Amino acid sequence: SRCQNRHATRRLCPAGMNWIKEACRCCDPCPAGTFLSIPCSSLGNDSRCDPCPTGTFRAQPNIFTECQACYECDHQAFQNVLSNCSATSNVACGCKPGHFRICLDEQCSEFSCQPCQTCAGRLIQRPCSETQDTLCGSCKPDFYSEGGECRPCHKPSPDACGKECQTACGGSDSQ
Amino acid sequence: SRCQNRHATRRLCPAGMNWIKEACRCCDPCPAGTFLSIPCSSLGNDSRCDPCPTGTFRAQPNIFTECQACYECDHQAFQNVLSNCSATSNVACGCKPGHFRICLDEQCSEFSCQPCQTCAGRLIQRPCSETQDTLCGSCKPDFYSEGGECRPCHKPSPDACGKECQTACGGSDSQ
Amino acid sequence: VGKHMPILQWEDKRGLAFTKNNLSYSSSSLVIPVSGDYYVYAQVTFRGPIENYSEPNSVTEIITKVTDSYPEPTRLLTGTKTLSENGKRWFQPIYLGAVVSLEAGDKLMVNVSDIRLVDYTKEHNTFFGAFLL
Amino acid sequence: VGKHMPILQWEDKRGLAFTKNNLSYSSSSLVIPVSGDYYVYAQVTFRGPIENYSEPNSVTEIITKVTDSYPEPTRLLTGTKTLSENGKRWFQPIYLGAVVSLEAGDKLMVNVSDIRLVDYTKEHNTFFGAFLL
Amino acid sequence: VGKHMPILQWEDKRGLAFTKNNLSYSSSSLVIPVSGDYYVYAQVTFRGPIENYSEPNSVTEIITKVTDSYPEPTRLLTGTKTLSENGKRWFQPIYLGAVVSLEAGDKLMVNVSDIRLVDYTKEHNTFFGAFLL
Repeated sequence: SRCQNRHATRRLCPAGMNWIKEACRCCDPCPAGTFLSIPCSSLGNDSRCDPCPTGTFRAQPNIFTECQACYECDHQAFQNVLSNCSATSNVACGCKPGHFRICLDEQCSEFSCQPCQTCAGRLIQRPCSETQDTLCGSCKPDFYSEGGECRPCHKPSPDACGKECQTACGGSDSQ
Repeated sequence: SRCQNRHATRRLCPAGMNWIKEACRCCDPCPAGTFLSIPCSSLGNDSRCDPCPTGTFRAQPNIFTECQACYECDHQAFQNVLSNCSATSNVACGCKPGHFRICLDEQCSEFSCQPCQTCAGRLIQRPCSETQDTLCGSCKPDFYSEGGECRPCHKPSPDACGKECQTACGGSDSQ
Repeated sequence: VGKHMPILQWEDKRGLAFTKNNLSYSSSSLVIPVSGDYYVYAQVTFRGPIENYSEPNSVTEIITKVTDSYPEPTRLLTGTKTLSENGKRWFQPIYLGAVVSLEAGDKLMVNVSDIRLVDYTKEHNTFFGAFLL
Repeated sequence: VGKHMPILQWEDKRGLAFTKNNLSYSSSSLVIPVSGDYYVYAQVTFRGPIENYSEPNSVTEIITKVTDSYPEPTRLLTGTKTLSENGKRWFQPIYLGAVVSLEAGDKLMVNVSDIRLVDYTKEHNTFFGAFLL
Repeated sequence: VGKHMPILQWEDKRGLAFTKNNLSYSSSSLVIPVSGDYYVYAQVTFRGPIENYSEPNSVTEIITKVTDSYPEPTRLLTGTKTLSENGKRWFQPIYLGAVVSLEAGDKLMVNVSDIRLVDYTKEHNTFFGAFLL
């Protein structure tokens, strides 16, 4: 086109506009959620922008001839969708209920969903969240600690009620 | 050649024959064990088929210009040849005597040869086969079970002949 | 031969995917328009663990060629990797690429040992292509 | 997106390295001179353990494209491998390669999950390139 | 340098193997007919355990160039992977590929850390090639 043969270098466009070599002039980019289907012409008509087909998106104004393919959430690996892919944003994935996220690297570009700890017989100090496992506290009332586990008082382990069990369960068999 | 410029589409050939574009007609394929060295001509003479060179094979009638390379058995990994590669069939590999096959995936496209269990002091319930390890049974006569192993009666373990040993070895020291 | 192994399906239009120069994609295969030597390549990222699935001990990726005139597919390129994962999250990419002689009408496809282990979530993790030299 | 990940810098003149046909290298990127389809490839060899660094559980290599007219880089190819090393010396090469459509002025770069784990010691262990089809 | 490492020998005619455009194969090397830039690639699949062989802790593949006028081979591409196998059956493919500038008469070869660990059983597991850009 014209500007090719005059070896016009890529002239700097005003902010928010882009150099379109087919038109040899600066034109408005296509808004987010669309892509450049027909570039603006040197005769003055604007670019034609078409919406991103389903399964693709453009988060920013652009002069691309295609949109980006959406990611998918890894359902078989206990991920679920936090927000669906839209014309202007990629899918956002999290972990299914009862799971929390462990990042594989600092940027968390990949992560795994691990099952949350169940604080059997313990108080929950901090519930499981998207990014952290449950934090279990001390034994629940009517439970006593033995071998790192919390056992219910009314069902003491076979070798009867040791010191720990007595302090926690108030010594007499029935409460 | 002629049929290219008449844009002859790939005409469907009668069963068992193949379209040969050089000849622009349907010709008989080369039989298994051979490959197409000179295609049939439009003037009517047939394809020339040459036998697969050693180390190659063709299991089916074909119009290929070369034969498939035979696999080789992994001798260093305890494999041996069940049947040699022939002009019409690939090599078939199995496991050396005293080894059985463990498939790496469902299709068993790769497998390893593991040494068969030796049922020391035990009866062989099912001998080692190409696809299964030996199945060891209970202790042999004159052997008694101790700590999951079968020990010979006449050489009882240091702490003399326990309960198990007596029942199996008939109680008295010498038979 | 690869044919028992599941065949991957591919996106051929959206995002980074495209076909041109008459190389077309149909029913899971790249269809070769012109006879010649092609550089054929594919990467499959495998990942696990996945729900109700015992740990696999290997993953395999195969690029196969199917020719109308021959009843059996031909294995062109194979990548097999054994795994010793321990229940933790794992990723294993396998890249294959080489020059192969192809005839017009030949179909190229990618087989895998287990389709459930393939990371299908991002187009830049798993891809397949070919170009005429 | 890759842009948070550190960008590798490359030698483009000495040893086996070279640029030609107007494909130039500047500020960590290969600059595309002519629009077209390019085969883009890179291998990064990762290695460890390294001083005062807890064992990483994965390494990632990404080839990204930056276009002047667009504020976000586009991930073209990604290779992620989980590691289960046990304090012993380890090496893990990741090779990536594929055909991508590029515009004149596009910039290609290689991002990695952790630059300290990259084996920069030998030019034949870690390399990056592209050629127009 | 690579020359101490054993050199692989290759099938160049039967099955999928072929040479053309004067690129010839002789005494374990691809001989370059015309100076220029070539995309050179090779995959070696390593496997074990093998008879009376203690567990290797790594495998290495190197593509080297030998030039008549220079006494030492030049390492072009290297792939090294450490292994932590535990006596069980293992497979480890290493793929290498890149553009290198070669002179007419240069010879390309593939060296490996241990030839006994190379899977020689199937042509689609281990392969080597080059093409002029």
